[in-house]
Amino acid sequence: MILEVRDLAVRFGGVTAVGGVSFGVAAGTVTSLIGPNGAGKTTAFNVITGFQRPTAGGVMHDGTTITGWRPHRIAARGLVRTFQKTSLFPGLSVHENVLTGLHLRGRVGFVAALLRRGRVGAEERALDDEAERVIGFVGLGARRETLASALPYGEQRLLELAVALAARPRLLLLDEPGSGMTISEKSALAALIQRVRDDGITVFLVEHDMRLVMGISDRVLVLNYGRLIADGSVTEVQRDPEVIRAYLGTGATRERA
Amino acid sequence: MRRAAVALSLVVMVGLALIIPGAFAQQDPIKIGVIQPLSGSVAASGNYIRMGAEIARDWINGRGGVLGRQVQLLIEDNKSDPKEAATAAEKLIVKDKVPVIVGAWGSSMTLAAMPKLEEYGVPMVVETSSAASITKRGNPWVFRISPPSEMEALGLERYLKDLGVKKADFLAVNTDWGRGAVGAFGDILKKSGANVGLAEFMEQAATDMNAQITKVKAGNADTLFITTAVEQITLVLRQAQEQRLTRKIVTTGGSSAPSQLIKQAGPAAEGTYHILFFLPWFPEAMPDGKLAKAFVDEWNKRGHPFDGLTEGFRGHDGVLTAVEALKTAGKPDPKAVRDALWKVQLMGLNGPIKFEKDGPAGKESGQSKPSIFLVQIKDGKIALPAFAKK
Amino acid sequence: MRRSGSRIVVAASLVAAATAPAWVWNPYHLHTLIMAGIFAVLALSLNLLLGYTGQLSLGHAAFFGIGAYASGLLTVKLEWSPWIGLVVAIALPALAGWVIGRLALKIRGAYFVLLTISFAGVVSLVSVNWMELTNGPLGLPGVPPLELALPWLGEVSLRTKSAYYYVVVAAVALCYLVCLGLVRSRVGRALVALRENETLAESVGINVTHYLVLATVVSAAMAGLGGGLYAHYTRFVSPEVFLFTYTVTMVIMVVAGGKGTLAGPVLGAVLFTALPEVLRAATSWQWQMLLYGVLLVIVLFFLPQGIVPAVQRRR
Amino acid sequence: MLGATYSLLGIGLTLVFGLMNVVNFAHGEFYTLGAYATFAALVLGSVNFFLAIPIAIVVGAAAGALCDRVLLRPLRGASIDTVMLVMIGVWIAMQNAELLGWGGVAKNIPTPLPTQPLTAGPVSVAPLRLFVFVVSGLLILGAHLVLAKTKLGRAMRATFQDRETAALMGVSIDRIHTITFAFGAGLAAAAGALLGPVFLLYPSMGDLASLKAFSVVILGGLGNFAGAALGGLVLGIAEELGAGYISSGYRDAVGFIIIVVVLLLRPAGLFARAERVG
Repeated sequence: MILEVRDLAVRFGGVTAVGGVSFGVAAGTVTSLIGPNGAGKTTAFNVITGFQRPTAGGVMHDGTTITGWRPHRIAARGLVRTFQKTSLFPGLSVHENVLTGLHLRGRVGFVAALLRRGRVGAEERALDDEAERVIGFVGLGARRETLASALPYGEQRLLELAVALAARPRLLLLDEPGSGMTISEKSALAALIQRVRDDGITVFLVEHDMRLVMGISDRVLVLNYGRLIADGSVTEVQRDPEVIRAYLGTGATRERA
Repeated sequence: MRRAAVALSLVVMVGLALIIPGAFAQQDPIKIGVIQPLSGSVAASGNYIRMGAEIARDWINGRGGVLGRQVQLLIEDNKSDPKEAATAAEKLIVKDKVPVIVGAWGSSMTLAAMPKLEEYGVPMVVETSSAASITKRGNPWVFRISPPSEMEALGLERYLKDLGVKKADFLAVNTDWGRGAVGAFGDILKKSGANVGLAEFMEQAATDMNAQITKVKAGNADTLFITTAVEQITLVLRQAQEQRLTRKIVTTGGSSAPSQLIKQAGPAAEGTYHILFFLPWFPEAMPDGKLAKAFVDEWNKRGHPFDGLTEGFRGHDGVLTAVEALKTAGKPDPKAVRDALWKVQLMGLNGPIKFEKDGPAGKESGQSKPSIFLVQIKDGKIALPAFAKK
Repeated sequence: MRRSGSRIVVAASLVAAATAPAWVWNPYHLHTLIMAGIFAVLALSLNLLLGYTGQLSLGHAAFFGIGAYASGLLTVKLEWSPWIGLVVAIALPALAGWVIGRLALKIRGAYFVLLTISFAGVVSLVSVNWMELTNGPLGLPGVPPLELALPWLGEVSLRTKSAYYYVVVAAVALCYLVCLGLVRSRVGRALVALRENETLAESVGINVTHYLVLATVVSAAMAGLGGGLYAHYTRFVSPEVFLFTYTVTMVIMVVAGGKGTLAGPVLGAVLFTALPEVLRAATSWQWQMLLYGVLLVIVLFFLPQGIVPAVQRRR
Repeated sequence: MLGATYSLLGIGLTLVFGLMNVVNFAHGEFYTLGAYATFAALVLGSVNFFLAIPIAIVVGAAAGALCDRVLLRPLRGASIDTVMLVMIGVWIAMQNAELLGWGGVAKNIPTPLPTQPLTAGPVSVAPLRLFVFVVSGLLILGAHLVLAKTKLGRAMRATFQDRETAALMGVSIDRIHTITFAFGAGLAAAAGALLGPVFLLYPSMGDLASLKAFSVVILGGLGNFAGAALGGLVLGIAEELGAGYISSGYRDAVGFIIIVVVLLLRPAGLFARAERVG
């Protein structure tokens, strides 16, 4: 298990967003976390990546407890996420976005930036090459100089993925990467996620699109009202009566996400 | 290339803007620089002084100017900011080549302009500033006609007994001027056997002085000395009346414009004493009664506010002093004017102006000894207290 | 091709800047240029925060003033060498910047603005009221000029305008290079990431606190250098150095010049130091500040991004 | 006493910020404008004192509407710093225009109210101050009612909550912005009209008012109406106490220190309820 979550609970005032959930994510897999709206999926992501403190419970990464760590430290361990709402550096070009994502791969600090121009130059060239590679990987090569805010929506989501990949994740947490994408964009995304996994990066996914989830997941976790109601392979979960009930019960509102 | 063109044109514009005005320097009239706060927190006073200076200029020009040439005042705004005062001095000296400057109102502004005087060797007639340090610093280009607080306090000394001051509190604006006055008057009081109570300060822009007045009220002094601009005195008097503070009140600094106080503070100003350097109500009581009368008439004729006279006279005296020095020097040359300033002996609106040496030996500044007057507001009118009549 | 055009302009302005004392025969104009240089340092400093990390400090006059007072007090009261004064004028504001940076951990946007305004307000009141230390409103006259002891030339006083001009130009160049070094590296990208999207920055491993504090410290240190240069140039320090107008002037220079660019603040500093002097020459005092305000509105109205980005866009 | 006028100033500023995301540095100038308008109506137009105050409010609101229409509307969508700087330009221009128009000499607004203080036991209050306090209180109440009860107020609150949704619901954002700005400017002018007779009129009088308004707004939380109203009172009282017990020279520091402390402990303002996260 690359990631283990134990008895995780998050409450806002009187509202329970996540109520005592435990699960693990196995290295080298694509694991999906699904569930109706308000089930606590994004909250779980926020806790894992350090953006939210849990009320109780803990998160372990490779055997180290990372509960309550600040997000940048968690990122430095290789847990990198994307966000539900498109989150980019809007005023920067695609290339600059990815370069910024490469932050953790550089070493140059304040002093070196001022005094050791030679080293900075060498590092910058290496980072440039790496950025080029990542941009190519997600297929945005033609958009290198375009401002992030000027990209069409689908490509913005790809760029988010590129920025996250640039941070050299070992575990990539994707929060609804396919939302708002066209069907063809989604199938390209599915292929891309599988290529990411083939590169040895574990993928942990929150997604509403069942076709996407069922097509690429090795394992599926189902959350409802802050509780884990199912955990298993795609086929196991699809047959689970409680899952079916949860989805039928809230099916009407689901599409609004 | 268009980027380059735009950038280049900007640079050219700035360059031209800097150079062109300098190219049209005229030779004809004799220029005198005037640096005053014409905007910002103390703009009112600065503008009165400008008005007084303009009257002096017009009179002098009406009499045929000086050295056969007309006098031109180059008026610069120091925006009540020392940096601007220094820049204005630099501009007047270097660009306009004035042989003498009148300025720069506040002490911090004068102090900031002073290094420029030394750098280029141009004298300045200081008309308002009261900080002792101005003439003690060893800047031989400074000639002050306004009294430092010490001198003003000395002037009051002879009235202390008649005023019946046994213990006094101070309420002063938190500036070089207010701080200086509290120190100087406190020393004189102690010297003459009176006690010094509280020293409270207020920010220049403050409008609500109730807290300070409450503190004063809690004490047991019989007199309150107030040092600040007339606007703030008005507020203090009004708020003191609201709090029913009963104290003998003496304002210092000479710019408290009692007639303005009567208008704006009404009964709250009744009975208060004011140290002044010019009495527009009694021009005939001034050292040069005829001159004073003429000045007051001219001031009124121009429609300037009467209340400004207690300040405006300084502009007149400053310009008059500068012109007298120019006349003695015989040429508009800064060094000659400086030497001539030492020989100046004239009767201004305030009284005789003659510079004595002050400051470290060899680098003395000039300090004239101004006359000091005391008035009281009585029955809604300005009166000379019986003991202060000559 | 276009690049070479802009390079020519840059090179020409550099040559012009380097030789200015030779052809600017009027010391008043040189004085204006020196003030422009000091303000260029300040504008570069503010730009680091405002333009790169996106945090607006409206208390920047505090760092400037602390620098001026630090150097002024050490040289006047303790008679230390002005050079040591200048070093302290950099170090002390840097320390203050560190404190502000740490305090501002969770504070952003308008709240950061107000925190910095308040900081400046408190420092300014201390300068007025702590008579024993600062002389209060009397100010500190007689700040010594910078002197340079060269082994083969003996003591060189930098009292003359042209000499001081070079000191200031060197300071501007230094600050420019510091900014350039930061901006063109991983550090600069981290700062920009703060401005663009702080949450995303954290999620890719950028230590937001570290970079915010770093930017505040460097920015404060530069502003302090500007303050020290100012103190030894005007040779007089008074509480007016904390006036809000100084901060406003810096912001005008940065935003009108083009925030987030390196040339913008410098160009802004030159233009907006020259503008009041141009107005001084062009109109009587009554109209100067009124026109200044109106011109400011007009510039922003037509070039809301600032001059330099507008010029860049058109190339 | 002064707290109530601080509240008036703060409410105007906080509304403009909350709704329009504009940091209005010219706020104090509308205060100055209100004071001078009262003076003009009273002394030059020989209008009754009690009529002069509403006139001043109308003048302030009209100037505010004009300012929004001409300067702010075209800049909608520009960055907050740019807009802020434009307002700084307006501030400088307005202040110097006032200097040009009225001269730097302080002016006094005469009032028909008696100057002798009213006494009730140990407490004595000047009638003018009581008048200022009561009218300010009424204006605050009025502003609250406008926001809470009228259709316009609902539209303003909807815009504050969610601009896009409000626009979808048929609210004209441009119109709401103009009205909000005019509303804020009118309240500032009212404060000026009320404090003018207490203090004196001079062109730079707005600077201090702006400072107080900002302190109030930060105390109450940016964009928080009730917070600004309470914040004004708290600041007024804190200043009195601060000046009474600490050195009077540090009086204005009290406001700053409160700001710093509040920012550090409760960045959302003293009276903000804890925000729900998530």
